[in-house]
Amino acid sequence: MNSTIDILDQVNANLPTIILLSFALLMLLIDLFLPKRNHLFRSLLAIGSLCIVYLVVKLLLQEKTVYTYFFSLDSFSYFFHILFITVLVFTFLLSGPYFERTKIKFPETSLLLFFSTAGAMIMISANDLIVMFLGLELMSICLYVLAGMLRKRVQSNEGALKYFLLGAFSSGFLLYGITLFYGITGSTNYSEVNQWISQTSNKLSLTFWIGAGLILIGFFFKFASVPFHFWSPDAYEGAPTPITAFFSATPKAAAFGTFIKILIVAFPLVVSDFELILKIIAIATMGIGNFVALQQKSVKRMLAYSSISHAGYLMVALVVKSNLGYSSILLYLIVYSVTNLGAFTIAYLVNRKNEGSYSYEDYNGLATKYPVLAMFMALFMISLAGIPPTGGFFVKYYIFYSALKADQLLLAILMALFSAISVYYYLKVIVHMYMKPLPDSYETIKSDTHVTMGLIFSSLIIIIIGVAPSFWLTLTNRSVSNILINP
Amino acid sequence: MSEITIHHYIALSAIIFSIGVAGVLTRKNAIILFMSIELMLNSSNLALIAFASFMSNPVGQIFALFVIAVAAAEVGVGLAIIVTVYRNRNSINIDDVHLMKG
Amino acid sequence: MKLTPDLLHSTHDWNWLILIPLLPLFGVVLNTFIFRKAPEKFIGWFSSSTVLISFILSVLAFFQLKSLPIQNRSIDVTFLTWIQVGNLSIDWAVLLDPLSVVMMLIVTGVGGVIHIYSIGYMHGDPGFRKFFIFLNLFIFFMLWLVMGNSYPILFIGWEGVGLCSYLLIGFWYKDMAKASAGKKAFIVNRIGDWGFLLGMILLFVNFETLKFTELFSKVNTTYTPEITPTLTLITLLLFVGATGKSAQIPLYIWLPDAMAGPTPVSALIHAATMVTAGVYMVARSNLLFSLSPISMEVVATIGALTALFAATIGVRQWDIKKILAYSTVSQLGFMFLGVGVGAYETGIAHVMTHAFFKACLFLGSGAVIHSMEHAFHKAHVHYDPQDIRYMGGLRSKIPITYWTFLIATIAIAGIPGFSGFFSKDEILWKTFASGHIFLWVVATITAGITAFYMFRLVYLTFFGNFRGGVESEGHIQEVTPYMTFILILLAVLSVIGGYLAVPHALGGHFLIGEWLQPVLQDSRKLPSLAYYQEHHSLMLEFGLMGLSVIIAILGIYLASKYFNQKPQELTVLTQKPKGIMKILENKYWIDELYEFTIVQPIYKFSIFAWKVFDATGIDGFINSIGSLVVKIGEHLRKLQTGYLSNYALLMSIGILFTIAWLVFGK
Amino acid sequence: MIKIAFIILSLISIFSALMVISRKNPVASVLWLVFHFFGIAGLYVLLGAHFLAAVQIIVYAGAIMVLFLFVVMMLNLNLVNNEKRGKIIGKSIGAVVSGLVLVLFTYSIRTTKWNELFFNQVTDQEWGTAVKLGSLLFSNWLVPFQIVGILLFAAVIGVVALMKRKITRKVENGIVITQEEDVA
Repeated sequence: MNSTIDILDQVNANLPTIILLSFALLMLLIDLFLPKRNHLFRSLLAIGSLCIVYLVVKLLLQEKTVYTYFFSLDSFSYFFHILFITVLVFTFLLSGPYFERTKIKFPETSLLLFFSTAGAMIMISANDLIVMFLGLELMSICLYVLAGMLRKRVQSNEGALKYFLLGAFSSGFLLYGITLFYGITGSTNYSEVNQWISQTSNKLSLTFWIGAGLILIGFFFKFASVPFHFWSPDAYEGAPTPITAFFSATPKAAAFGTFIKILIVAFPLVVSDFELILKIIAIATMGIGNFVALQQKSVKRMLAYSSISHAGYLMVALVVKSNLGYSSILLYLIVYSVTNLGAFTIAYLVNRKNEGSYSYEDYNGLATKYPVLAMFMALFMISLAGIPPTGGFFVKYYIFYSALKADQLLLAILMALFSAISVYYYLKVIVHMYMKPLPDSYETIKSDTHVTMGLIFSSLIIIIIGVAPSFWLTLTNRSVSNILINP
Repeated sequence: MSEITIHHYIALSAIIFSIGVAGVLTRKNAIILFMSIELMLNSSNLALIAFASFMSNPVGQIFALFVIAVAAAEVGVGLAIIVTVYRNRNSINIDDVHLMKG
Repeated sequence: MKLTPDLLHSTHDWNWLILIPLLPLFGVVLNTFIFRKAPEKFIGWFSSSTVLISFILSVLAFFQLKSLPIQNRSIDVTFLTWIQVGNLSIDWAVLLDPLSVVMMLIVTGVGGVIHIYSIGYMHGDPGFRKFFIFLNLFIFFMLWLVMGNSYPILFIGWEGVGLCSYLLIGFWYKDMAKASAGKKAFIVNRIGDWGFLLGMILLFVNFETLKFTELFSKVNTTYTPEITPTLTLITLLLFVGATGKSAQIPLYIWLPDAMAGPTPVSALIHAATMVTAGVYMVARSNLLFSLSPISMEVVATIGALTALFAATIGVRQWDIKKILAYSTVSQLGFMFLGVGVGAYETGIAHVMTHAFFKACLFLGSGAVIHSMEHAFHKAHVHYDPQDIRYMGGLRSKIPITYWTFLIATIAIAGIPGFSGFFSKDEILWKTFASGHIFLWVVATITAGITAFYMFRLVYLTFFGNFRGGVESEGHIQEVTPYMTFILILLAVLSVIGGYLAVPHALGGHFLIGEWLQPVLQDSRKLPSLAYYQEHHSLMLEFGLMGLSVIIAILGIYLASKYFNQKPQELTVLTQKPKGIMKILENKYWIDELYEFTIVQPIYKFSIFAWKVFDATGIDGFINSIGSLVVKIGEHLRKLQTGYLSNYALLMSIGILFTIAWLVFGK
Repeated sequence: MIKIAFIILSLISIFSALMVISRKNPVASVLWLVFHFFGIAGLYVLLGAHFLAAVQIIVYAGAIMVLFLFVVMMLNLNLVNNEKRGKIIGKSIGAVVSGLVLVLFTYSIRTTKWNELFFNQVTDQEWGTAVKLGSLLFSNWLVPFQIVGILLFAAVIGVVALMKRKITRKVENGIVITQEEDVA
C-alpha cells in the first residue's frame, strides 16, 4: 500500500458520515440535560434534511471522485448516502406514535438508528474490504440491538437472538473470506484486488474462489436471499415495526450498493463466474419469498416475506450485470425503501389494539372509516405489486427489460410469473380495506402530523418516480457509471 | 515435517474454523454457540497474522486488532441479547425459542 | 428582461407554461390533504382562484404567442422524458400553438366562471369539498388534454376527464339511477377509447413517433398516396374515440343520462369543454384527416345526422336539462360537420361560441331548477323540479335568469347579431361551398328545428301561467348574486363572443380563423380542401345566409304559435303522445334498441359463459393453478421451522454448496 | 525449536477448541476457551506478532472471557442448562457439514501454491511491536481506527439500551422489596 495517506483527505471524504455521527453524539449530550426527549429528536430531522440538501448539491456538482486509499466517494456513494439519510428521516417522521405507544426508550433507539446509518454510509464509501467489514459490523451490531428493543416481548427477544447468532455466524464466514482474500491477493483494497486478478487471471487458485465465495455469502445473508434468509422473517416480525421498516430499507440498500461496488471495482473480471450461483439463488429467493408470503396470516410477516422476494428481483438485475441492471437496482431501492416504510407505518397504525397480531382482518372496512389512510396503503400495495402508474411498476419493468436485453429469458419469465403471484397477497390488503364491512367495534387510529407528512412525502416519491422514471434512471445510471472512474 | 510453512498455519486456522462451525451446528446452548462463533473469528485472526507475517505486511495485524475489537463489541451485544432472552423465558436453549415460524 | 421574440423562442423561457395545468392540481392536493376542515367559502374561492390564475396565465401565453411571427407560433416545451424504451419515446411535453391556446382560454375561462357559480350552487351540500376537488381535477386533466404535445399525453387527459366525468355524474352516488348513469358514461366512453388506442398504436407503427410536432411534419414530408388507406383506418379509429367522448352517433346515448350530475358539471363538462375534446382532437389531427377524404366524409355525415337526430328528439322532451343535453349533442354534430368538411377553424369557432351560450343555458337552467326545488320544497309538493310541464310564467318571477336565458337561446337559434349565428352560418356555408349539398339541407333544417325546440323551452318555462301549484308559486325567488352575476357575464359573452368569428362575407375578418391559420396551413394545400381557394359569389353566400335566418325565424314562429299563443294546461301537456311525437318522446327507442340487441345478449351470454366455461372450465383450471401455488407455499413455509439450529444448518449447507460449486463446478 | 513449539501450541489450540464445543457445562467451556486463547497467543509470538499476542491475552482471554464467565455465572446456567441430547440426526448432519467444510478448505489450501505468492517469514524483530503498529494506526489507519471506536461505543449504547432497568427499593414491614420498573 502507499506509504502515506493524507488523513485530511480521508476526513474530507467522510464528511457526511462524520457530520451525522457528530450530531448523534451531540444529541446524546443534550439529551442528558433535557427532560422532553422526543421533541429534540424530531427537531433534528431538520438537520437530517440539511444533510440531504448538502449531499444532493454534492451529488449534482460532483465532477470527480474523491479517492483515498480506504474510501472512494463518488456520486454512487453520495446517491446511497442520500438514500440512507432519507430513510433515517422517514423513520423518525413515521415512528412517533409507535414509540409513544410502546414506551420504547427513544434516545437510545434513535442513537442506534444514527449509528447504523453511519455504518451503512461507511460501508458504501469504503474502497477496502477491511473498512467495508467495519462499516458492516457497525451497522449490524446496532441492528441486532434494535431488533430486540421491545425487551418485554418474547418475540422481539427471539428475533434478536436469531438475527444476532446467525448474523455473527455469517460474519465469521465473511471475515474468513476476507482473510483468505488478503492472503491470496496480498491486499484488501478493491482496486488492488482487481489489479491482482488481472495479472493472474489465468491461474486463480481454489483458495481464491473460496474467499470470493465466502464474501458473496456474507452479502447473500444481508440480502436475505435463500437459503440465507431464515433470520429475516423472524427478526422482522419480532422487531418494533418502524425498526422493521428500517431493516427492510437501509441494510438491504447498503448490502446491494456495496455488492455492486465490489462487483464493479474489485471483481469485474470474475463476475461472470458468479452468474450461475447468483441465478439459482435469485430464482430460489423470488420463489420462496412469494410462495410463502402467500401463506401468511399476518400483514407484517407478509411484508417480511415480500421483502425477501424483492431481494430476489434485485438479484435478477445483479445477474444481468449491465449498467442498466445496476442503475435499475438503485432506482428500485429508492422506490422499494420508501414504499416499505410507508406500508409498515400503516401496518402499525392499524394494529393498535393487539401488538403482534397484524392480521388482515384489522383492515376490514378501513376505506370507509379512514379513506385517506386506506388510499395511502392502497398506493403502497399497488407500488409493491408493480402495477402501472406507480414507481414500483417502472423499476420492476426496468429490471425485467434489462434481463430480456441480456438474454436472460428464463429469469425474466420467472420474474414476471412470481410478480403475478405477488399481486394476490398485496391486493388482498386492498380487498380487505375496500370490500369487507367495517366491524362494529372499531378502535380509533391515532396518528400525528409528522406521520401524515411522511406518508404524503413517500407517496409523492412513488408517484414522481412513476411520472418520470426515465429521468431518475438517467440519474442513477450516472451514479453507477461514476464508480468506474476510479484511479 | 521439514519446515513450518504458511500451509501449516492456514491449515490450523481452517481446522479451528471448522471446529467453530461444528460447535454452532451441534450445540443448543446459546452461550456455547456464541463461543463457537468466537472460535471462528479467532481462527481468521490466526490466519490474518500468519499471512501478514509471511508477507511482511502489517495490514493483517491491524485487521486482526480490529477484529478483536469487533469481537468484543459483538460479545457485549450478544450477551446482552442472551440475557434479555433469559429474563423472559428462563432458558437459553435455542430450541426453546421457536415462537415464530412458517 | 425584455421579452423579444427571439428570446422567447428558446423553449426554456416557456417552462412556466407547466403552471397552467399544475395550479388546479395544486388546488386538488391542498383541498384533499390540508384544507380538510376549511370553511366552504374558503375552499370554493381557493379552487376558483387556482383556475382563474391559470386563466390569467393563459391570457399571458396568448399575448406572448401573438407577439411572435406567424411561422414561429408553435412552441414545444419538453419537461421530462417519460418512457424511453426502444424506439418509443414519450415526453412530458406541452405544445403551445394557436389551437391549444384557444382551447386553454375556453377551458380556464369557462371553467373559472363555473367554479364561481358552483360556490353558490353547491352551498350546503355535504360533498362540497369533494365537488371542488373533482372539478379542479377535471380542469387539470382537460388542460393536459389540450396542451399535451403527443397522443399519449392527450390520451392521459382524455382518460382523466372521463374519470372526472364519471365521478361527477355519480356525485350523488346514493341515488342508484345517478350512479348507473355514471357507469353508463364510463362504459360507453371505454368503447370509444378502445378505438382511440388502436389508432394511436397504428400511428406509432407507421410513423414511429407520437409527438404532434414531429408526427405531422413527418407525415407532411413523407406522404405518398400509398399510405392513404392506412391513414383512413387510423383516422376512422381516432374518430371512434371522438364519437365516444363527443357523444356522436352511435355512442351519444350516455350524454343525456349524464345530466344526473350537478348542473354546473353539466355546464362545464357535458356542454362547454370535455365533450368538445373530440372536435379538438380532429382539428389537432387535421393533416391526417385532410389526407384521408373518406374519413372526412364519414365525419361530416355522422356530424350532420347526429345534429338532425338529436334535434328531433329535443322537440318532445320535458326535462329541461335533457332538452339542453340533446341540443348539445346536436350542436356537437354541427361542429363535426364543420371539421368534416375541412373547415376546422369554423368548428373550433363554434366550440367557442357554443361554450358561451350553452354554459349560459345550463347555468340558467340550474338557476331555474334551484328556484323550483326551493319553491316545491317550501310548498311541500313533490313535483319534478326539472320538468318544464310544471313551470311556466317564470318571466316575471326570476327576471335575470329569464333575460340571460333568452339571450343565450337567441344565440343558439342563429339570429343575426348573436354569437351562434356567425359560427353556425359559417359551418353551413362551408358545407355548401365544399359541395355537400345534401348535408347542407340536413343542417339547415336542423337549424330550424333547433330554433323551434329552444323557443318551445323558453315559452313553456317563462311564459304563460305557472303550472306548479298555487302554494309553490309564491315561493319562487331569484338565486344568489353569485349565480346571477355569472349568468349575466355569460350572456354578454354569448352576444359578443361571435364577433371573433364574423365571416368575410359580412365584412368581418373572421379573427379566429386567421389566428388558427398556422395550425392548418399544411392541410390547406391539399386537394381535398381545394374549395378554400375557389371563389364563390357573395350573392350566393348572402342568399344562403338569408335562407337560414328565415328558417330560424320560422322555427321561432311555430314555437310561439304552439306554445305561446294558446296558454298550455297541465292536463294537455301530460297527455299520452301519439304518432311521431310518441317516437320522439321515446327518443326513437334507441336506448331500448341497444338494450335488446347488445346489452341483453351480452349479459345473457356472459351468464352462460360464466356458468359453462368459467365455473367449470377456466375457473377450474385457474383454481387448480391457484391451489397448486398455495400447496407449494404450504410446503415451502415448513422450511421456516422456527428452530435456530435448523436455520444454521440449512445456511451452512447453502454455504457448502456455493463454495463447492465455485471451487469444483467450473 | 520453532517446529516443536508450533506442534505443541497447535495441539493445545485444537484440543481446547474441541473441549469448548463438547463440554456440557458452559463454565468448563469458557475455561477451555481461555486456554485456547493462550495457545493462539503463543502462536502469535511464534509469528513475531508480539503486540497482538499481548492484546489477545489482555482483551480476549482477560476481558471478553471474564464477561462470558460473568454472564454464565449470573444466569446460573449449570442448573438451567437442559440441553437435550435427543436429536442425534441434526447433530450428525451438523458434524458432517462442518467436516465437509474442513475437507473443502484443506483441499484448496493444499492445492494452492502459496510459495509463489509469498516471500519468506519476516526476520525483522520490530515487525510486531507496539511502536510499529501504533505509528501505523495513528497515521494511515487513523480513520478506520476511529470507526472501530465508534463501533465499540455503539455496542456500549446497545448493551445499555437492552439492559438498563430502573430499580426502586422500598421497605415494607422491615422487608426490602425491590421492584423493577421496566418499560417496553
